[in-house]
Amino acid sequence: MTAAQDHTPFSRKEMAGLVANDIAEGWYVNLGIGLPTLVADHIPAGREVVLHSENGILGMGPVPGPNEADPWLVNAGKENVTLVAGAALFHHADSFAMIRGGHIDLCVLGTFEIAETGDLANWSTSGSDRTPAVGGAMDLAAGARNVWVMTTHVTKAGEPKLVRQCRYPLTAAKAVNRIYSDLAVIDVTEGGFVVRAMAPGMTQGRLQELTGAPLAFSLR
Amino acid sequence: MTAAQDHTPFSRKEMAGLVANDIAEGWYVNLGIGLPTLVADHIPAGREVVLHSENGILGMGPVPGPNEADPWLVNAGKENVTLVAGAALFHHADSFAMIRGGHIDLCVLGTFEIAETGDLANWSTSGSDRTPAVGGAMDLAAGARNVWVMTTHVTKAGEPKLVRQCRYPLTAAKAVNRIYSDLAVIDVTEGGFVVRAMAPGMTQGRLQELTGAPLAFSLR
Amino acid sequence: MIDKQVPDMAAALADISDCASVLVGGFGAVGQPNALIDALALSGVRNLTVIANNAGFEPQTGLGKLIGSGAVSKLICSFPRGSTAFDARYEKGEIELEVVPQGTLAERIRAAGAGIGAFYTPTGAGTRLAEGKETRNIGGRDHVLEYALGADVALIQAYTADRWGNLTYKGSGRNFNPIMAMAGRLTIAQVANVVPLGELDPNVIVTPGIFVNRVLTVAGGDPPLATTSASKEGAR
Amino acid sequence: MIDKQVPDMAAALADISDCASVLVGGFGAVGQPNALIDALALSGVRNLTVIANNAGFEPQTGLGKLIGSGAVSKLICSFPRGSTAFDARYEKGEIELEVVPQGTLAERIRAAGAGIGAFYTPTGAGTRLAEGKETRNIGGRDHVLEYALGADVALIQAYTADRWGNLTYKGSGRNFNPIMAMAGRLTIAQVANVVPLGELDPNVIVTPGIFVNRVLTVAGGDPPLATTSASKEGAR
Repeated sequence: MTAAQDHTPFSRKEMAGLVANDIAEGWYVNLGIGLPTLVADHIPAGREVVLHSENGILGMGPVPGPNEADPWLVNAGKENVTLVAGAALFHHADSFAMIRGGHIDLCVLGTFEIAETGDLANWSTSGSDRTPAVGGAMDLAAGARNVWVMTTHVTKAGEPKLVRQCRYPLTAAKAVNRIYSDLAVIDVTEGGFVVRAMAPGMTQGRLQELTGAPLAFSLR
Repeated sequence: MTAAQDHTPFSRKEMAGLVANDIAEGWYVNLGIGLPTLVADHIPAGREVVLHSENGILGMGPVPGPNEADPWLVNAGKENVTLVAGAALFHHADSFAMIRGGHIDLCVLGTFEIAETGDLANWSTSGSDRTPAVGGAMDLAAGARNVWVMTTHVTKAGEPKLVRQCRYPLTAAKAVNRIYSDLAVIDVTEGGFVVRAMAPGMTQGRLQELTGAPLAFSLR
Repeated sequence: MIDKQVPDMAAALADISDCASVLVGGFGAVGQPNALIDALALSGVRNLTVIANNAGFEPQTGLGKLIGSGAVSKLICSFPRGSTAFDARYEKGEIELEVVPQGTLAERIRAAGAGIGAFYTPTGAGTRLAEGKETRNIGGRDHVLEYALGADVALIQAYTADRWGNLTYKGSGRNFNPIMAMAGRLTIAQVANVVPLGELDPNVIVTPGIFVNRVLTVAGGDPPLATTSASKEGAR
Repeated sequence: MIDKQVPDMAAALADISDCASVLVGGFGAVGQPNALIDALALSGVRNLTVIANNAGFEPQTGLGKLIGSGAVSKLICSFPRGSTAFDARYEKGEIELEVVPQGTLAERIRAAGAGIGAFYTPTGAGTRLAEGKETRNIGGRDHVLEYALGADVALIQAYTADRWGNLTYKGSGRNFNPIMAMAGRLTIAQVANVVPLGELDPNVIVTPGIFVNRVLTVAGGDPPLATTSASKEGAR
């Protein structure tokens, strides 16, 4: 595969903007650590979306300015955050009741792999190379009404992250229903991956080459 | 059995006083509807005992005076009540977490029958004569650290309520550890009923006649 | 803008259909959303399964009225006594009854709201109410397997709300309401007043708005003063 | 008079023995009872099983210090990364690790406090963390059987207490603390201040005193300001 750079991948900000634009007003949304956190800054002005943090916050606001931080208030990434008007605080069992009970409309996560069945593998890359650590990923993937993934389309080594079957240990089976990669927006359907949008200059053929499972195309 | 009235049963107030006197400072106590409710009025002055009501109150106070009732505050018997300093309010799942989780030191209940094994039958007298209704009795009997029963020693028909085996449907097995009847105070031990105190004028022989299971005596 | 307030009762009760399962909050007269229940009784829906602690009390309002109207074909509760409306229907075999220990009822409702499929509880083990149910010995004690109990609709009463549906309660008014709010696929809250967003302290909100779909303000709504005869039948 | 306040650290930590299981509250630096943990690390107890969300962060305080001291032989947590003290012990095989999904961890702790022996959760079904566990299909979904997880001791942090042990929290400081308070056979709370009985509004108490055995006031105690690099490894 001698990849001519004939396309322009979505930037991280563009990916965040694409995700943010698809979030409906009134949704309760949990944004995972890392790339998904960026989504918060791109929610269209005037659209009320309520951000959930699994350590007991609904109505999380932006990162505080210098000297404005409350040391008693952190998000799931352990950063100091703020609250918006309408926020509520609660304990961990209540917080995961929201997640597991299907009350969170959307969770946006990063990933290692996604299978065409929606299987998600985002917590461990192998059995023994590193201390295992799962955090809230399994609860979020199993519990949220919608699970969207933000990811580079391929690994740093150029291997596809979208595959027929995950090689890495699963976080949850049949969990993901949409993928925002740096190359495309892809729905995960009963029939497999369906491409809804592509990065500028990307072709169907090239995208298929970079993907480890068959793609259908239904561009919007 | 031509019962000479050679003894004076404990009055309801005396029974309540006996129970109240055995409640240790600092105990969290749930008092059942009816006779057990009287116990609250007999807790010795200066002894702090925290009363629990399964509808979401810890730190329940006495019945309010005329024109002082808060219509939003009722106990498990649906009477208006008050709160004491230090009271806390919570919902039903948290309230029964206290009960089921073994945090309530003592529950005082009425009963139809108690077996020498501690089996309690206090919610239904038969299978079909009346609408079944259990309320919180099974949770309290299964969950409280100590379950004490306040009862007349015999039924209105003169039948013993303390028996070898309950005929009525069980509320909980092996639940009761002490009985305050109008004739005696009786511990329920691994070895069966052990009498600790008797009403004035009561004899061991007469008490045994009025009881449907063997009694041991270890008067205090 | 998120605004869960509805303008009137018709909007509050929209989409409740025949055969719906309905969680109804309240313990005694406190926390019973009587305005919602009374309107539901007049709405003509039928064959409801109602999940509540009691079967109502007075026949002219609340659950007593709903049951009296013939709208309820099944009741799941812990203590159905004290309701003449229920007694009349039950004696004629017109209403099915499932009696559940009060704490198990609360926990089953919470489980539904929390996404817990089922749980093991020591409550009821070895009793008639556990007949036919799976049991398991855990830590030396028999436990009964009980399943989550959610519903299509939850009718609850709170005291103060904001437009996001955040709720606080008054007195003993929480009882089943916060857990029913979690367990209803459509949760409708009757409240005494609504305050501007941000006025409720995040530390004192009991039911976060995520569990609430509609908020209807009903002026007044204080429960009646309760009787004070402790030994009165129908209690609990 | 009920007074759960203890005068000093020795009284707070009395009766914690070798091989005890210890629940430790906190998420990030918030709500971690560092004064209690640090003193426990110096107390000489050994072979502790610690149940917490993380494995601590800085090696010189809190869980990092406790683990570094060699007092902990087993850790049950959801995310042990970001702790050099833990990494060093774990690589040498000196500490056993059980990884539990964060929501399952919270629910197992709550179950212990609530007298629920075990429960079925969809979390983890079909994953490596469910290997060897019983599963059951409920409502068309696979659920994993998870058991209650209580402990001999719970070390928690709250913000304000009264002499009955009623507690309120600050910011995101609740996290695991209220459920751990329920699940500890001996629950010890580090608090920033104590107010006279009756000063805490019954509506805003988060942990009723029934769940608390000892209250130790530790002046100050604000967590350090957290870093703000969202992609920092060790988060979650």
